[in-house]
Amino acid sequence: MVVGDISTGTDVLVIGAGPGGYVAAIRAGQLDLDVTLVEKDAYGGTCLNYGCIPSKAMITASDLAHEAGHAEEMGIYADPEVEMDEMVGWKDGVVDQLTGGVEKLAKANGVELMEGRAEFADEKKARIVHSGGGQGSETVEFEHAIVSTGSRPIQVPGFDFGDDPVLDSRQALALDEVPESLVIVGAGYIGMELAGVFAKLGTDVTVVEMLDSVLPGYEDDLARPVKKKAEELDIDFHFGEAASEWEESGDGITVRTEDEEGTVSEFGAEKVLVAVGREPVTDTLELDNAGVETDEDGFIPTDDRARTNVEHIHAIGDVAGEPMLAHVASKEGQVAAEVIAGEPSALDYQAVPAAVFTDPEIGTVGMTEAEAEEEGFEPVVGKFPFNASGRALTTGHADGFVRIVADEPSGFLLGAQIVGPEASELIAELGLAIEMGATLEDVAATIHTHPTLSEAVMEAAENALGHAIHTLNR
Amino acid sequence: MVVGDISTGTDVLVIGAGPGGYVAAIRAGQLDLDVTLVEKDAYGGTCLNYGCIPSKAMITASDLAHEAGHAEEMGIYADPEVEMDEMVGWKDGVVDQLTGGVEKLAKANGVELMEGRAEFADEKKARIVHSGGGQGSETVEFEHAIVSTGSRPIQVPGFDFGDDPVLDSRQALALDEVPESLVIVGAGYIGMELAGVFAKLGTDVTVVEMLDSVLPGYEDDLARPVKKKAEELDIDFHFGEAASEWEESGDGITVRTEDEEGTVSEFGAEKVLVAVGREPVTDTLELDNAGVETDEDGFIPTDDRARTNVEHIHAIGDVAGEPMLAHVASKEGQVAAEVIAGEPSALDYQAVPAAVFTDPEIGTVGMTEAEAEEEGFEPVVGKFPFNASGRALTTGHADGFVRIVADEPSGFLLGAQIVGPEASELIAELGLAIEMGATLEDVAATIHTHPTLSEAVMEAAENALGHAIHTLNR
Amino acid sequence: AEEVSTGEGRVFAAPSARRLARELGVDIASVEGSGPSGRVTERDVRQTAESAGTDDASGE
Ligand SMILES: Cc1cc2nc3c(=O)[nH]c(=O)nc-3n(C[C@H](O)[C@H](O)[C@H](O)COP(=O)(O)OP(=O)(O)OC[C@H]3O[C@@H](n4cnc5c(N)ncnc54)[C@H](O)[C@@H]3O)c2cc1C
Ligand SMILES: Cc1cc2nc3c(=O)[nH]c(=O)nc-3n(C[C@H](O)[C@H](O)[C@H](O)COP(=O)(O)OP(=O)(O)OC[C@H]3O[C@@H](n4cnc5c(N)ncnc54)[C@H](O)[C@@H]3O)c2cc1C
Repeated sequence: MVVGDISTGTDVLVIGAGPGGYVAAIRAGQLDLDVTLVEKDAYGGTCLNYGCIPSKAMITASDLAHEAGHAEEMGIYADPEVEMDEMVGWKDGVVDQLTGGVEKLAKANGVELMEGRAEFADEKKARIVHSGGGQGSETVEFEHAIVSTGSRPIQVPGFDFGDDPVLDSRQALALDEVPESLVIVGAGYIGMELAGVFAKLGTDVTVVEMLDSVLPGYEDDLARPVKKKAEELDIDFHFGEAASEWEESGDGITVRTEDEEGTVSEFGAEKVLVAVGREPVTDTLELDNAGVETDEDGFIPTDDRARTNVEHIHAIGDVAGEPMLAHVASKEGQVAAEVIAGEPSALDYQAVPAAVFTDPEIGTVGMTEAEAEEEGFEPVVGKFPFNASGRALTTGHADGFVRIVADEPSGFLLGAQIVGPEASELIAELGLAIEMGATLEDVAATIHTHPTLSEAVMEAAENALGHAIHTLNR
Repeated sequence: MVVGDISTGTDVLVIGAGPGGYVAAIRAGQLDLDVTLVEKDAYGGTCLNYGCIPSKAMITASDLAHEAGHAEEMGIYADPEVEMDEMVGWKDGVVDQLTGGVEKLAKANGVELMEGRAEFADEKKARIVHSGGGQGSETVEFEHAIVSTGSRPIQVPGFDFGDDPVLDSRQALALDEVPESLVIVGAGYIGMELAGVFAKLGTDVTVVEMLDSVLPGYEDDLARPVKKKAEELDIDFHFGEAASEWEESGDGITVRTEDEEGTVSEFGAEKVLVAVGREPVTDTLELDNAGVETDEDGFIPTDDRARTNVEHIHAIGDVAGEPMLAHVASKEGQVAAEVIAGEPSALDYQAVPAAVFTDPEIGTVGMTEAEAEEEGFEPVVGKFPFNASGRALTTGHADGFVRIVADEPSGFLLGAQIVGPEASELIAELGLAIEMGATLEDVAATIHTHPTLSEAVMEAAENALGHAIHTLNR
Repeated sequence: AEEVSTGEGRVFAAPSARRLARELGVDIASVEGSGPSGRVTERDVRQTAESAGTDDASGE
């Protein structure tokens, strides 16, 4: 390596290799664009290294350990021992396999990979700053840039992620030992997914949430089965309380909270996990030098072609705003690459599916009944409970339901909400139905395999039409 | 009860309360027809009582017991004990809940339930013969009849299901104890599902199959991961051999087989399960008296309105021919009821999904590549391996793939084959896609939640189009 | 074709039809749908493009 400045040129410079950036780069490579992908930390970004993948791996493993110890009802008697370091090691192996795959796929599609932090020099130039002293920086001239710098956890005043007992989700997913007790600040999806993991591994979990319910933003009846199961796992909830500070006490810590009236409560624990949300990363790349604007929340506003206010600079993924989801980042990445290649692509999706991998899972897509009304539709709703599903009963997991929201006059599907087993997978069919402009009749008339959970989707559609077989029609 | 003959009348007489008959009856009730459902044994038929549901319940339970004992890789150490009678008791509880539900739903939809065996007296009249001596029979006059008498296991000469060590699938699903060793005759889906159950519970399993592979009828590459896993479970396979006889020996039995050249082999075991296929039940109901014809295989031929050669008598489900699947029976039942009610219904589905609940599962719908070619399409195929799926890796089950078959010029989906985790659920989206006349582009463009197995469906469609992100495109 | 914005609100048309509309420079919201409940098909999009006389309306 030469110390000093080297200068190269590229059609497309992609900054950040999360599920937004690496997908954009691969797609650009497939479209024969000359593309450079810069990453300052780890290929795969938050999602593969510290987020989606590690959390889902730990959910699988903790579920198995828990279920095996609680299946007396099925005549199974076991008392599983968990070696946390080995479990985390297994998770790391999964992550390595996937991030290694990303690197290989990027190269195979002709993507130039660069390690370092990119910062804009001007509208058409960026410096790549290598970490570790002594290494010089490179300058890359680009025709187009795609900003995919992602997001980071929001820090609560008084809770510094640098302090040992204060964990962000990334640190919580890399512990050597199962903590005896844990306070989790925030009952959003990340907090609730991790609350389940630790409770199932035997940790004494307390969840503190400023708002008044678990999974704020989700409809009450979707959140209810999740709260019920969490309570069965002895998770303790405190709503309407904000975490204010912590201090060491004995061989653990005390976390202090305050409610609206200023009443202070204290919770003892070994560690505290703060999961109150994520904020866009826009301070790593000198956006101003390129003239790219951000909004009051720090996100980069974009249009339906994923373009920022600067026409040849795109922004995708978490940094481009809500919903902050990996699959939205990837979709935006694909579209950005295709738009740059001159294809007639756009962000024209009708509905974004989302999943929460709690126990039970939640899957949603499109509009709720209330949203459909607001949009001027005349919604009709069909519902099917999993306790009437043969397949659900045979899996031992029959809490929850499938709900479909449609426009009554036309029959068009508008949205769906699922809470229950495999909700994250079942929502896929409904996502396709909505994108296709399918009607209730289309879904109801489609043969679904017996015995499967997907039959509940068909029956919910039939229920909306007034003729479900396995549940009573109102 | 009066001893002697009572006579009643009904619009629709449904004979047999399996997933064909009870669904037909409920649907007829919803359509305000006066309907009577006769069952000689148990509501829910083979499927709920002895087939689909019991097998899937035992698969769940044996999977859990097995997985818990084999998760050292995840840092989970357990040595589960199984109480077979409790496991079977749990399974029976699931069955009871579902069959109880069927009875309630039938009544709630105005269906008249009758216990007994129905036999035709003539084209418009049937006798209901009650079991247990002394009870008289009833005569029911009907406008329309729906024959849904189902199927029974085929008996192999020399293996009488009445003999204690010879089991049919029903008896195998109701054992008190885990047998030490078991010979299974037949590597079809029922044989292979049960081979997995017993091997996972610790039984020494030998499978004998006349043809030359597991799951005959399924493409080689779908069957291969199932065979591989079975071999890891130490299941012993013998292909090209037909079971010829058995005899007691020591405290077990010896099963003898013969290959094409007449070479005899012997296998010792505690019991032998015969699962070589099922045959239609047409000998319980004096079909001749109504003039209803059967074909050379004993099935009742029907048209696209599920009508037999006698216009006002329908036949549905297993007794009406292949594919003998519960969801086909139910669909035919719905259509029969709607046709009788004068609705413009017909069996106009484009593709029938099917699942095999082996480890890993198989899900199929519509045409294979070879079938598409035969039909005159120009098939293009897209494939995505689960070992490139983040979600699959996080579940610890990443064997298998999703394959989509489409017509290249038009892009229309024609079929799909999946082997791998949750294949039975994933196939649902592809079934809807085929029914909707979706193209590869439609499936590829639909956002799928990350991380889910359903992303593999999207990527397989992208692969067929030459631009999958997470696998190389040929 | 000129760039058409995807606009606001639900569109009842398959992704392939929506993409075709952009390719042909047709605003899909203005297309009369002939499918069930007025679903817009690829054919509807092509017809709209042709009757509007868009340059590459006959394009594949
Ligand atoms: C615990 C947890 C669980 C989650 N679970 C899910 C889930 O199940 N499903 C889901 O959809 N989402 C989930 N998410 C959210 C998901 O991780 C994000 O939506 C997704 O990672 C966003 O992708 P991105 O490409 O926009 O950004 P990121 O994945 O954050 O990647 C951005 C990358 O840019 C790099 N970078 C930043 N600045 C620079 C620079 N100047 N130069 C070079 N590189 C730079 C960063 O190092 C990083 O690697 C989860 C998040 C967490 C924390
Ligand atoms: C072990 C096993 C596993 C299976 N797994 C699956 C699976 O996962 N998925 C799937 O789709 N299929 C599965 N099947 C097949 C499925 O069970 C059948 O396709 C389904 O039951 C057919 O439904 P049916 O209504 O036609 O008949 P049946 O369910 O066989 O019901 C017929 C009913 O008619 C009654 N009957 C017969 N004659 C008379 C008479 N004269 N009067 C009154 N009543 C009468 C019988 O008692 C019976 O209750 C499985 C089968 C077995 C054995």
